[in-house]
Amino acid sequence: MIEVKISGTALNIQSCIDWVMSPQCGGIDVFIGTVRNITKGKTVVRLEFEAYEAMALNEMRKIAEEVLHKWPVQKILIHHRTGVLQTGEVPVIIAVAAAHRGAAFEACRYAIDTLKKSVPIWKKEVFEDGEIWVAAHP
Amino acid sequence: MIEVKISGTALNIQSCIDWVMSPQCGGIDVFIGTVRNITKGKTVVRLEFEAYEAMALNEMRKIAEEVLHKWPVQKILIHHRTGVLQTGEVPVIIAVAAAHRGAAFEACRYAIDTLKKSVPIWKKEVFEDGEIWVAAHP
Amino acid sequence: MKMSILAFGIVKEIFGASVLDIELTDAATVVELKIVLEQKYPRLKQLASYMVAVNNEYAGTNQIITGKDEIAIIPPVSGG
Amino acid sequence: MKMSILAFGIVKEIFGASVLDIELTDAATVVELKIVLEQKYPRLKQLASYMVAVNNEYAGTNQIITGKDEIAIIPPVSGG
Repeated sequence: MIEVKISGTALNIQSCIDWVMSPQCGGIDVFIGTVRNITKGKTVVRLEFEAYEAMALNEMRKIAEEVLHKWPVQKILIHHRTGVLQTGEVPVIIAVAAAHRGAAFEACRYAIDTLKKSVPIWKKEVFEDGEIWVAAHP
Repeated sequence: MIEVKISGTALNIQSCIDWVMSPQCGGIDVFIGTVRNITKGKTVVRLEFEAYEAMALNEMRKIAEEVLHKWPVQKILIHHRTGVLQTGEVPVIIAVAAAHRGAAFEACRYAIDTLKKSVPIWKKEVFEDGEIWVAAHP
Repeated sequence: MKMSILAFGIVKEIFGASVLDIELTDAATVVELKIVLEQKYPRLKQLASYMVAVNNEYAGTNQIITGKDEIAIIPPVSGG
Repeated sequence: MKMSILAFGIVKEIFGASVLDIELTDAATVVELKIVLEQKYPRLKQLASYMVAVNNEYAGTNQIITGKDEIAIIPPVSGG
């Protein structure tokens, strides 16, 4: 089973975990991204996330389908925030449930690594003295 | 920072995650074990976990210290349940926070793998027609 | 043909708008669109890279664009 | 010397108690303790393996046991 979501409001970690829990699964791996207060030595005031929503959901669904195809995984959930996030807030949650933990770990890692490469979502880091679209320039 | 705990009552996933979250960390990996309803084709009625508590906490602390030594990880939490657990309940939670996700994933995987080898906790699976101490016999 | 190009992230700033209306020859390819855009917005060439999406899918450079397609410019993604 | 041996998991069932009181020669080693126990409780030999813990640490087979030590029998663990 797959659930993907892009949300303009705070992600709910507990309800993500509740969604993947199932009596068939012995292991759940959850990745939670959080906004760091420092990046490359500079203080981050806030982050702004923007998504090409229809395509982002499309790409997230592709990742989830690939995971179900590659690993013996029962459930995968991918939630991503958009909008303005403060330090400590959660831009992304990926939760994977499998009968055995190896598959859960590998699939979760693969999902976040692939999301960062392919899903059309952009992050602007706002500092006290300027702002930057992450990864835009070489 | 390290937190280890053995608890006779339900583990609280959200408070475990809250404990590891910190503004220095960009990635949190959480492993949640759950009680499966089927093992080797047989229906599990319930599980019973027993710990040699002082030594188990000792071994859990050793794993956590080893993790902090081996990976650039800020925080690691290991909580384990004891007593009677029903299907769907959570015997173990391991949460790891790091600046970068690679370390969080690797450290979390290492911690659960090592816990299953070295921490003196025992699981009895109770079926409709009998019970078994897991791993006791070849 | 008249096309409306969706822009995201830094490309929105380069275009100065989230939708750019441009005139494109009929049945232009993705690479032809890129040439047109880079002539008008040379800052695109300073990006680490950028992709074109056609109807919510990453498009190859030789893919042909039709008037009904939804076209978007995808600068390097940085979600997660 | 009189020792109280802590038992866990299946070993509790083998001993029929969670604490076993036995008589051990002074300064016995871990392996000597194992021989005494296996003579009295042959079912121990059917386990996949078992360890002895001395004062909350896994002990090597040649470690010497003193009267003040906390000794526990650790059958194969299965937490997590």
